[in-house]
Amino acid sequence: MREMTYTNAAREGLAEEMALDPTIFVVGEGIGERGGNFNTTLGLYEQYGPERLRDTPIAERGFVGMCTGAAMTGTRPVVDFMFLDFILDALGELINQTAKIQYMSSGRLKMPITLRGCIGIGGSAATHHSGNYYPIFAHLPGFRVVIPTTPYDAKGLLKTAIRSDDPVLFLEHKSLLNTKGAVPEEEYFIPFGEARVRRTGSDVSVVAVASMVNKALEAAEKLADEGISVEVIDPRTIAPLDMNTILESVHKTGRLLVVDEDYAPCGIGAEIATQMMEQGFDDLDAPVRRMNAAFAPVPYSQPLETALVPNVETIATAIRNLRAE
Amino acid sequence: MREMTYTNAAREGLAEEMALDPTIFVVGEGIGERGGNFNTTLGLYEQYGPERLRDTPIAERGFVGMCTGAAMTGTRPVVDFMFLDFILDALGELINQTAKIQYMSSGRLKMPITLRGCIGIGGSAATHHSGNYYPIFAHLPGFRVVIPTTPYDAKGLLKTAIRSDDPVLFLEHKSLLNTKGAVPEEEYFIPFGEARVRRTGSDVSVVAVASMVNKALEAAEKLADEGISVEVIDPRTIAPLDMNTILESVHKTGRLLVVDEDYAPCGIGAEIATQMMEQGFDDLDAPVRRMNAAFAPVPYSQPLETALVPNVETIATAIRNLRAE
Amino acid sequence: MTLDIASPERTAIAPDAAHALYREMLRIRRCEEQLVRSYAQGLIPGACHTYIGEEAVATGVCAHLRPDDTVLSTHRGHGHALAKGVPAREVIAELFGRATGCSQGRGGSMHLFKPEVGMLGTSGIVGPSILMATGAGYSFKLTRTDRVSVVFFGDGAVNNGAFHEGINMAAIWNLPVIFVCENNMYATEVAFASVARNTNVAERGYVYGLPGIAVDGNDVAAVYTAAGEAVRRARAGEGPTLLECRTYRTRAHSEGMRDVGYRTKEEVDEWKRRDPIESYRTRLIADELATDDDLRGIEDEIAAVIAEALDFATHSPWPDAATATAHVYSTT
Amino acid sequence: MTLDIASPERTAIAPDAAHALYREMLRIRRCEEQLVRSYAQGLIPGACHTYIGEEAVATGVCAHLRPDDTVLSTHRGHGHALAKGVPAREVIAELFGRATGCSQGRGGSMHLFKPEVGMLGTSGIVGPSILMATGAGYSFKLTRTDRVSVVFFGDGAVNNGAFHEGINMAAIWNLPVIFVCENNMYATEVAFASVARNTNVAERGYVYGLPGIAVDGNDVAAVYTAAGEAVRRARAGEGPTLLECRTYRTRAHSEGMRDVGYRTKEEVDEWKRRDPIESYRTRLIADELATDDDLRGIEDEIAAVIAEALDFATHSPWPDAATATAHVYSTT
Ligand SMILES: Cc1ncc(C[n+]2csc(CCOP(=O)(O)OP(=O)(O)O)c2C)c(N)n1
Ligand SMILES: Cc1ncc(C[n+]2csc(CCOP(=O)(O)OP(=O)(O)O)c2C)c(N)n1
Ligand SMILES: [Mg+2]
Ligand SMILES: [Mg+2]
Repeated sequence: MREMTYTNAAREGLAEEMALDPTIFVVGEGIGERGGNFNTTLGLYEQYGPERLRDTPIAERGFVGMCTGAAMTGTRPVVDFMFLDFILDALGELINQTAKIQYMSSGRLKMPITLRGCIGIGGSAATHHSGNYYPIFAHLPGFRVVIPTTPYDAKGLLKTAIRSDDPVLFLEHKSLLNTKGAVPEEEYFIPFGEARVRRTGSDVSVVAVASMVNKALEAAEKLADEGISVEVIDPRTIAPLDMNTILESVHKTGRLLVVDEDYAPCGIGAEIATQMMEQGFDDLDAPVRRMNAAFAPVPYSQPLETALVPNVETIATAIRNLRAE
Repeated sequence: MREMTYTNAAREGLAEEMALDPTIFVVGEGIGERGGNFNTTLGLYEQYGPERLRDTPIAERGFVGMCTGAAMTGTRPVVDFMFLDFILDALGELINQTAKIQYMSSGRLKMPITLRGCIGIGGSAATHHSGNYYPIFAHLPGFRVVIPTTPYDAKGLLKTAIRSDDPVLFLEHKSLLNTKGAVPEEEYFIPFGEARVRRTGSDVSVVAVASMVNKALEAAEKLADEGISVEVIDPRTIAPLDMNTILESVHKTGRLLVVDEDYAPCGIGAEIATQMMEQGFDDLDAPVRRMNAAFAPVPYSQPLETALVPNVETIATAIRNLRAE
Repeated sequence: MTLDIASPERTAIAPDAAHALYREMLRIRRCEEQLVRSYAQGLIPGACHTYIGEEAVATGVCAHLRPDDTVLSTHRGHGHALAKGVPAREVIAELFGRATGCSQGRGGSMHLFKPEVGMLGTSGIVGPSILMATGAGYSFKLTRTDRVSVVFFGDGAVNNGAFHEGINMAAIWNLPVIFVCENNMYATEVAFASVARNTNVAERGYVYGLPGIAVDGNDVAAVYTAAGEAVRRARAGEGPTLLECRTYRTRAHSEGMRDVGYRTKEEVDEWKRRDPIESYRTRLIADELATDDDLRGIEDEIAAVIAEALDFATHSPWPDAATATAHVYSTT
Repeated sequence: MTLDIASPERTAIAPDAAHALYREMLRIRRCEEQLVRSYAQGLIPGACHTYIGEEAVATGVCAHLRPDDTVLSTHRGHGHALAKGVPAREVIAELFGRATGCSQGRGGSMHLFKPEVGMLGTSGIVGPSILMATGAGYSFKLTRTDRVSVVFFGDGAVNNGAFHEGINMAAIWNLPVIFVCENNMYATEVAFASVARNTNVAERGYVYGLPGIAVDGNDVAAVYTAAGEAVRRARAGEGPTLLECRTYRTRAHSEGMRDVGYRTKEEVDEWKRRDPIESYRTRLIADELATDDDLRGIEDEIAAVIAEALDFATHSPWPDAATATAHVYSTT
């Protein structure tokens, strides 16, 4: 099968959808002629022009509110935030309007809006360009939250997101953008709420989110040599969350570690751990463990930034410890 | 000891601090001559005038950003949002600036800002005036989150909040504003991170937040007649969170229910449940259980609104079930 | 680009159109008066912000709109919903919290939805409607229709970033949006003059590069005339307009609230004398556009409509608690 | 209220002040040029937005500020930090990620903090600095000082709600704040003219009720003169000023980014010909405010400062990983 990068796969998905549906338009800063700071729209402006690839003023609140109104009236906006950090000025619109209007209108209005942005700690991006923030959206009714980790998933989930009539957060970890993977020529879609077992194992289950999936897989590889068999699960979407796949895995292993680059308190790890306890308490041979970023804003300097996030070594250690509990 | 309402106790705390420190000022809509939509500043304008009781334009993002700059430069703003729902337009400022500047300046700048607003579901306030939203702040580094439930706590915690050099969310549930309680004449402060056991019991521990505390106490009363002994804990501040008091309680009871009016996913119940498992797994005779608002925006009509939130009956039932597990 | 307050063109409006304007203002007024009574009787569980004194604005603007045109509005939105075609019975039922309300009981006074007639919703938050209306305009332009998007907002929204960001986008992209500012001089109890150095809202159109027009918002003919031109421009693809209507709410900010201290009784009385409905009634007769009998006929008709609406609301069922979590998502 | 571009008053500036302006612009330029080289050498792990071509703005404004006055700025903030008194060694060390940087390695190019000299921080987010500067002005007024708060921001921030809300608050409360818009005609690769119908920023002062002044941002004397009056007004309690400086960045938006397509080579070259430092050098000699020798002396002096700064940064220690979570809170 052909190989392509995560970014190119996602862009192919966007291009396919835009070709099929003239009501889809993209807004953002530099997503027109420039093709996007992260090449998310490269080449599309030449095909579809400024109305469907709309360079905006630096007014995140404004264009999110605008796209909310557009989504209510028959078009399908894709908001490209570049860095997800820039979504924060628009949380008022997203939480009070975008997420609530389907409910308040009893389903008479739809909200087909895709909100995409790059997340993640790394590369000395510092505290205004390293945000994750996804638990905010998972906490509130009305949002879908998608976090693809492979080119295949990026394309298939973006196409599902754009076709969805619900507001969807589509979050791309910066460290994954240039990773390559197999992507079929034929059209395909990936439904929300289906986790993927990335590696099967029998001793410990690890649920990893975003960039942590690859780190967890590396750690699992290491541990295999030590005779520790680790199962690695990528939830792919955290809202909806596929607990069944996690429950089945822990039924087998009895142990669960959640590795998440975002902060721990009220995070996705807490939610998974709690549901695990609620739905599979008797399967647990040890408490569910969490690994997260240290509880501080993201610093610039390499030694500080590195100290903040879980890495292959610390993940491996956590798995060993959990195995031994 | 004298009795006073929650609102009057909090206002007395604010008045005491303003009398002592001329750098304290309050901003908000109608907090000047009007004295605040919820009487939070009643009578203070006459004493301190417009510079220290500043009626603002409807520009929540603007005056939060402004107060962030003020707090960096030697004054101590108190932002009165009236309804906490209105804070959402300011989340960009709060998350990227207010919460991060102490860290980014390595502590050379302080951030003594108090952010107060009314929370909670009830009285057909509908979806734009019923928000809770506190997990958003508990999730992120840099904030303190205070949720008093008695007049005594409201005054003592507000005074601590105003004296704090950290950003503090001070959240008042609408259903508590007119409740009365004992408040001493002498000055006092209540430190953050100290939960209060509101009722001791031996069969089941219940951690309840905001308005759920009184409902849980009622349920406990009911169950006492059935011979079920319930311990009720009010965390009072959820960031910092006093897990020790909860752990001690569950060490005794073996069972924990968290009752929270806010939504479940990635909420404070998930955090408490996960920490309980992490730190007291062997004390648990049953999985930690959560009760939360149903996962939907808050509707207006009474039968719908009522259906959304836990009540004394459903809490009692949940405790019975947990006891039986 | 800013025009002075347009002097109403007395001859421009045909009798039947004039009667329709009178009828609509009256329907709004009588509906609001009923809501005031019902609120006092405890039949409205939540808030109730009346539009009394400002009826000429919604009426004069919406008279030009088609059902497929859209309106977004604010916490003070009863009048906008009614003028856009929501039956009074559905507004009253909504404030009563009944399943037959235009929002099926989910919204109440501040969340009136009826997409079927182009009412895309009122908002309990000040600001967002301006942005959503801009987005509706974006849809209408992108899909090559001649539909028009209208948003009503108060002077309180003018100092909010949504005003700045929304109007700018509509201007630079030349969207078919009409921004109607109901400048009633106060936001709750905060005077506009205390939070804006320059209280001339229409003038602000200049910096965004769109026409800003100020009219007497208590003169339905003036509003009708100015809005007609704004709607024509929007439909013709000539772009957005900022329409400032200077008006006044003669009741408290919301029912149950006191109404003293921040404004004088003299000021309130002065504006009551400029009542948009009374003054238009007088003028219709003076201009021989209607006889007293014509207007009495309309008044009786409206009285009957409101009586029926109240009866409908009173006897409507409550929503089924089992539906409380329906429609959070389109897909499962 | 809007003035035309102020024609620089050639005689107003005394020789030593003029030399200081030249020295400061040159220090910024040489520091930026060093950062460009260091970036190319891979010594700067994060972003690097240079101020090359805009030095006259920070220099002309900050020349009037006391250490206890404050500055807030943007992602393009090296020049502002330097002009406010942050040593070049601490700026270079910061971009290198060293413990000796002005932000102790926590910030990098977009987060330069040095409260000791009134540098309250640059921001990686467009908008907030405008609001925080308004708040600093609020503190200065409330505490009865004559301190002045200055914020620098780009044309890209003008369409953001923070501009609208912040400037309005400063105007209605008459705060000692100077809003300096560096209008370099582009936000990354988006032309200001494509996102604003009216690109005259100074004119916007009118709607907020504060003076709006536009100057040639490549003419340090013009900036110095206009800023002097703005600072005087602020200190005297006469309120805020909006100062638009028309300038241009002659390098790419940030180092490592391409710089083609969105603007022409001719345009860039035209502005390079209007280099603020070269043109001021020529004028100083023509006006006999300095000799070529004077200026060579300054140039050698600055070369030494930057060489020492680079050496300092290069040999500075990395932050201790154990401190990564310190100072999140003041209290424990
Ligand atoms: C963002 C936000 N802040 C505060 C409020 C509370 N509030 C409700 S109505 C109102 C005043 C609105 O005044 P204006 O926009 O002039 O409309 P009017 O009531 O005069 O018709 C305020 C402050 C709100 N609804 N939304
Ligand atoms: C809220 C926000 N949105 C987007 C960005 C990404 N961004 C960084 S700089 C920039 C352009 C800023 O242009 P301008 O304000 O004119 O400053 P200049 O770079 O021209 O000096 C953008 C869009 C950001 N930093 N913050
Ligand atoms: Mg008003
Ligand atoms: Mg610029």
